[in-house]
Amino acid sequence: MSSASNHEIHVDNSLSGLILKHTEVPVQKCYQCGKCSAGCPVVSEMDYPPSLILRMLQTGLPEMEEKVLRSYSIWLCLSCEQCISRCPMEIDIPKMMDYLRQVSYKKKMVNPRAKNIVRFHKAFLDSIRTTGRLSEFGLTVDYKLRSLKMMQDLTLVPSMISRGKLGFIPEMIKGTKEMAKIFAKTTGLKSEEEK
Amino acid sequence: MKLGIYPGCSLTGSARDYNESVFAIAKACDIQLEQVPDWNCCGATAAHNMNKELSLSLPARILAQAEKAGLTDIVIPCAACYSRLMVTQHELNNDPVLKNRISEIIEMDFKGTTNILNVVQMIDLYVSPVLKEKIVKNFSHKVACYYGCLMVRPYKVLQYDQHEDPQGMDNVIRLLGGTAIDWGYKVECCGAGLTMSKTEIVGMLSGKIVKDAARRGAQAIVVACPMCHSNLDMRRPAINEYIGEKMDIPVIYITQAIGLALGIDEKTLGLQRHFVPVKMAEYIPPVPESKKQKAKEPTNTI
Amino acid sequence: MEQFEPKLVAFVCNWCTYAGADLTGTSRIKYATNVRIIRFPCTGRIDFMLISKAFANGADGVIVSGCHPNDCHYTSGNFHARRRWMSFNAMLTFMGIDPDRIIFSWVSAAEGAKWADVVNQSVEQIRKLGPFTEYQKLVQSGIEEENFNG
Amino acid sequence: MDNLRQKAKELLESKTVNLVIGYENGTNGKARAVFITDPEKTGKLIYDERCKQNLAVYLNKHEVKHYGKIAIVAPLMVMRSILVLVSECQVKKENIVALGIGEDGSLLDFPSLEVVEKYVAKIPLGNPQSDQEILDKLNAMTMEQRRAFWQNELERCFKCYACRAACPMCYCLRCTVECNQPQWISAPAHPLGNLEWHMLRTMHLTGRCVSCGDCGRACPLNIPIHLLTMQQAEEAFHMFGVRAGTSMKAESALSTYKPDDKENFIL
Amino acid sequence: MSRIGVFVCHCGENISATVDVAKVAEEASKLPGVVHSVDYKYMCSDPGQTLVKEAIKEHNLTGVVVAACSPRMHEPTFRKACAQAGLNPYLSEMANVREHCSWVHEKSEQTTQKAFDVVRTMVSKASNNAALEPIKVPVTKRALVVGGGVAGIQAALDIANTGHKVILVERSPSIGGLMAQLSETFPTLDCSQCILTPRMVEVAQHPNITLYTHSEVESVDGFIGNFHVKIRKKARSLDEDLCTGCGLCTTKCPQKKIPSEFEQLLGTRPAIYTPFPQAVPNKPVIDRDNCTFYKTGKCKICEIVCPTKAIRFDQEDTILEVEIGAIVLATGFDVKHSDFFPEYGKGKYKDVIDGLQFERLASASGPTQGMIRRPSDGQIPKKIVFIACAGSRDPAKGIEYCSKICCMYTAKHAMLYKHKVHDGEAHVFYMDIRAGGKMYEEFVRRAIVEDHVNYTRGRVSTIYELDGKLIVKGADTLLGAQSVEIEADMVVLATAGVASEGSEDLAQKMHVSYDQHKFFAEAHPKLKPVETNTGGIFLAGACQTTRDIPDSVAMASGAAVKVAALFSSDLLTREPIVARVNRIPGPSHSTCVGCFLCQPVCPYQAIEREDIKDRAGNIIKSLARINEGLCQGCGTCVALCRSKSIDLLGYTDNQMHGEVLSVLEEAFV
Repeated sequence: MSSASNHEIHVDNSLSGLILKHTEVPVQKCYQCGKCSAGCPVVSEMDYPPSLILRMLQTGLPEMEEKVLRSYSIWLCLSCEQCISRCPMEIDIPKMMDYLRQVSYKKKMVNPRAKNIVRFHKAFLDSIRTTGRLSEFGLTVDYKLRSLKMMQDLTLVPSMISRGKLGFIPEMIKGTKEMAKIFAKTTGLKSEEEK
Repeated sequence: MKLGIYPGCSLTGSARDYNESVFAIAKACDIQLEQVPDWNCCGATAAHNMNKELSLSLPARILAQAEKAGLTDIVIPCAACYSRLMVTQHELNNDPVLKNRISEIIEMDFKGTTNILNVVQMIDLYVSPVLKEKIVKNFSHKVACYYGCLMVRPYKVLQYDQHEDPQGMDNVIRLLGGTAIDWGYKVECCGAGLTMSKTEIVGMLSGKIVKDAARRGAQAIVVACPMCHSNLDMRRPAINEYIGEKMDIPVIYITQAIGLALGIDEKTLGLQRHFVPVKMAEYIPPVPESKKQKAKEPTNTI
Repeated sequence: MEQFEPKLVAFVCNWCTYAGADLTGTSRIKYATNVRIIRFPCTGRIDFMLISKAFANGADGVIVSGCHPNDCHYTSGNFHARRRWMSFNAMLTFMGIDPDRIIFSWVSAAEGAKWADVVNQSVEQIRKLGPFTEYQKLVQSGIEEENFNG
Repeated sequence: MDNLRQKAKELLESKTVNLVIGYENGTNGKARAVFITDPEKTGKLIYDERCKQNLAVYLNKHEVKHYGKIAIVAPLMVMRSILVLVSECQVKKENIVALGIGEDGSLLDFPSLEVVEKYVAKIPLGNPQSDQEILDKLNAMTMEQRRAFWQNELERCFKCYACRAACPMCYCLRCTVECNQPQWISAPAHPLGNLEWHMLRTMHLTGRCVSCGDCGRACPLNIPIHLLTMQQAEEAFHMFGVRAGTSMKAESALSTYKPDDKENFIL
Repeated sequence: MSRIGVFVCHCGENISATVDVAKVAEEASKLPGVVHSVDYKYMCSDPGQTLVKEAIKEHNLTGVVVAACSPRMHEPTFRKACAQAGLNPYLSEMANVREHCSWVHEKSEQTTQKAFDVVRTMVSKASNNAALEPIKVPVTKRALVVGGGVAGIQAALDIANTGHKVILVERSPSIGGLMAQLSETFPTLDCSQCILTPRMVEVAQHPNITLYTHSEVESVDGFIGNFHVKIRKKARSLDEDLCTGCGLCTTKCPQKKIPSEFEQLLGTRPAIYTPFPQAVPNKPVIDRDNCTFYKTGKCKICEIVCPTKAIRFDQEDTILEVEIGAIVLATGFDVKHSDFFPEYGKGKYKDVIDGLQFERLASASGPTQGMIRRPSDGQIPKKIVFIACAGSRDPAKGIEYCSKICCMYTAKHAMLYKHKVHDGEAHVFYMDIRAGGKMYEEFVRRAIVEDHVNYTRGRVSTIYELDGKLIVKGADTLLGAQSVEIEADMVVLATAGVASEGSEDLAQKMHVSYDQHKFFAEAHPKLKPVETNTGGIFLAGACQTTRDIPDSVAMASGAAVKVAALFSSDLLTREPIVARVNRIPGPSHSTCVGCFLCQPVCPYQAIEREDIKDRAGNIIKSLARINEGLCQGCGTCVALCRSKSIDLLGYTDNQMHGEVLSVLEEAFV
């Protein structure tokens, strides 16, 4: 009789399936009320509003999923959690976005307009990896170099210094070794000296 | 009264003023703040954008450090850090396997027993009660309290205040003898996550906030988050550009507001560090007993 | 040699199948004499051990019948019974006791003809299977042992 | 293992619990159950592959219950047993602290049984692989072969009821076999009585068995009776989509139903 | 040793044609425990029954088995006969040798054999039978209707018109319910009060209806046909017989600014008041929380002005006890209010109102005489936004189900607004439009096409106030979820319909089951929509799920017929076929281990938890206990109980086990 089983867990390899598996976010629950898009602070900048991203994922069509992974929206999401705090279906969109970003990054599908965002994140993480804390000065400079947006913000720097808001020498924590380990174990990234 | 504190990176840099004011009012209300030993960055938006385990490991290490140092209660002035650490503790306490995995990554035993407070919670618990007798001049200003995202969300995890219309800071302001206006952008996002990479967007988001506060006649925007502060204060050029006129409404930390009412001088509160000059400390005569009585009552106008 | 006449016991619920069987009678539809009906208030009341008892006492087959799903006089008795029989069937299959010895059916108070069919089919089915010796053997050896013990 | 001992110690010292049930080294290299009330004695605690017994069987023993709050070393099967016992009102959830043991033998820190539910929901449940393999073999046999197999196995049973004693779910004050009005199970150990007893046991555990296999291990004649209940556990899952010991709600397979349960044999 | 008499019936030729009845009788006489066995042409005839009666006396039988037709046919007949002869009726059994034997088999050895087997089986059952007392219940032919909304009114009138007495209990001071508050009704747009008030008057004047307003059901005991109900008549502070309803007191009362419940807090009322002009009964009530006299001990103006001296300040609640035969629950539903939605201002914006409030604004008798004016400043809103699904289909904060009526009344509201404010702009945010019903879809289309109501598919994320405008931030999901921002003057939330306050309490008092949303549960979703699983208690209207007026009225009439049917006979006999949990001396008290797996199995909530306490009062054991008033005797719990601690009278384990054994005894000679 077990052959007549109708409760086998079937493996869902669609992107929405993977999202469910890795983040427990139930994409299929969305009934397109649009409340998330209505409340999203950056929706005007997005190429696809959050609810549309969900719809695209629901279709399970490869071309749609690719569009999602290549979208600008997933990188624009600020994780401000406004959507989830109002979603009637409690679909944790920020969590989903985190996952989509990670996939998009791994698959090298990052939207060209989002390159700077990624650069910033990486600069940010590198800064922590080496010093354990964020050196805002280091970060600014590092990020400028990566993004080649030398001029932007540099106007700020002098006034920041005058207000003592930028420390030149990055604060080093004792546990830098531990930090390096943490990064190695989670991201596989090696910090300079280890290379 | 001893309390652990996790300042987070900004408070050592762009938010020195916040740090200073927190310690200043703590001192004034004899709260000893002890830093979490050898704390590291919480990873902020970057970490959980890029790597889940990393985004949990970094906060976990901080909490583990606190546990090791026997700090059962820690205050986290930075709303972003506060949210990250709360979320981490919540997620790990609800998934022992992940908890073990993370403990093994950070090579420390993480219990997840720390009692985490945001700055307003600290004020409610240890400052407000003693405020009455300590106020030397009423902070009699009309201000807009701005909470942003991470102090109230994800509300299921943080369980702090009414997430759509929080009152925590508003009540403190009322205690100080000021008025807190009701406005539309209390919990909207200022765009912190993109502050460097997408300045123009930040200009728009923060712009809307500043504009609404200003047009409702607020004399200042009161915040409890270094991200919000730097966006609303330091990013003022971008904001002005978005609005199309020069806004001079200052942005101060709730701790600075308290500091002023306690008569602490501006320098100690780091007010001189602001980009938008703060002109609030003009002398206000000490409140006569009768008025003071009133000032004591947090009159909820809504 | 004369053909084998199996013994069948039918456990039926009072509201649907028993009434259905009455209708078979009033409509004078004929069926095999091999079955003996025992009336229960509801299929939900039927203890699986009774089926074992029936076999142990010489039944070659058992019919269990009640209201169709959603027709239960007590709203859900037959649903619970269904789960019980699904599990019981699975167990018998696994223990190597041929579940075809038990015929489960839904017969409503209006299905007089169906009842006759169910009985006739069941009798044929059991007749093909022959006497339920596997089970009866157990009893035999049991009795011997008991004598031996006593 | 140190974490386990440490945690147990803390719990006893802080009086969070009054008793810790766990495993210790027994005679001739076997692991056995140990009951600890003294924080200093928590050093005895061990956990390794020898620790197979389902300790949950002690939870609703009167002697244990009167300790009130109890911590119990809980590998998966124990966690599931606890959930079943809570769902059947046999133990109070606020009285149990589960010292979870992960798949990899590491200590899982469960703040509450709700989190245990979450944990159990996450990991794939089923029978121990070795047992499942035997089950598959048996299921591949013909009806006749299976009958022969079980007849020959069950013949040897002499109704010592060790299986019943070992099972955490067999907690009835009066078991059906002790009923004599009517006599449901023929008392003497003869083939029919044995078959009836094992049918009864199997049916009573359908949808409640957590596949710990203790009944089989308890059998002095090594009759693989655990296969019966394990098979049913699988069937219950296939047919009804429920596994025992995954929820603290009273949702055992046979006390609930779905109007659209699918069967393929009712005329 | 039992002494059983067997009586084999020929049923004319019906049985004897194929069964050798004489042989059956003879064989039966040899059965253990049988002391008397005869066959007779017509057992059911008077002489036949006399045969039984005499035998009972003569052989002082302890059991009777009549082998004849189906028990479904004549079991009552022979049970009666036995009773007349002084033998407990439940000691008699029938062997069905006609429908199940003689009629379905040819004349043959086997047929006779089968007949005998059946007899033997029933003999065995009879010998295991126990004397049972039938639960005989006279039916009190008085109905109780709980709730005076349109459903309650309809049910009460229909029952009363069949000539039976009805007590109608309403918790507020007047009947009328939600319908009395509505302005117009969809899809016809006819005035709600115009069609309802005549019915209300009819109720008040009907000779068979006793009306208790400002009253609540205190407690309910008993069972079908015999409910004992306590009704709390809350003090009106008024002698209703003296009061003429002149209304002088209400006009003179110094307290005038009390928010009116009937006006959904949009209007005010005095402390002594009638909810609305057409109230039935038209007698005021004093709201003691707000009355100056009750607060300060001074005033008494109403007493002074009352021409008939009807005011009674010292009046107290009275408890009425009534015997009731059947109960109709018609407690209706409530709507969530705007303070329920944090993202919509949690009630702090005066101009964000709920649908019911809009009804009052639109009602000619309402606080604004039917002018649509916004509460904050009385301005006529030029731009109005209606938000559908406010709380409905929202598992996170509201309810997951669809409230069913909102789509229609939102369309109606938008229409009414457009009819009243011609230059106004009406926007509706919706998710789906559910307009299943006669002329419903057409109605919605009319709103969109003819009245130019602006429908946008999408939910509203948030509302905030700015310079006296309400900023509504929504999205248009049909335009790729692009955001829509509307500066509205007023917002109307079509808030979710939920079970009326106190439903859970009432359900527990009544022992009726309810769903997870606290709506009362019908006995069968399709075939028993107005029955509950508790005999004698029926459902009408929106207390079972949110309903519109036509559905509620139809359901009420249905319930009324059920009551009338129950009242059509004087006596209702309930079989004593009920389950029991065994009891034994302490310390174990019962073999029940209290696993309570039986509880979810019982369709009637008849299985209760009984805590056995020691002298100190701490619980030593929890056992299952069956409420025999509720148990219907299906026996599902019996078969489920692993420790065999439950048994079913009339179908005990012993009896069934015995039957199985004997049915197979040396059969087939």
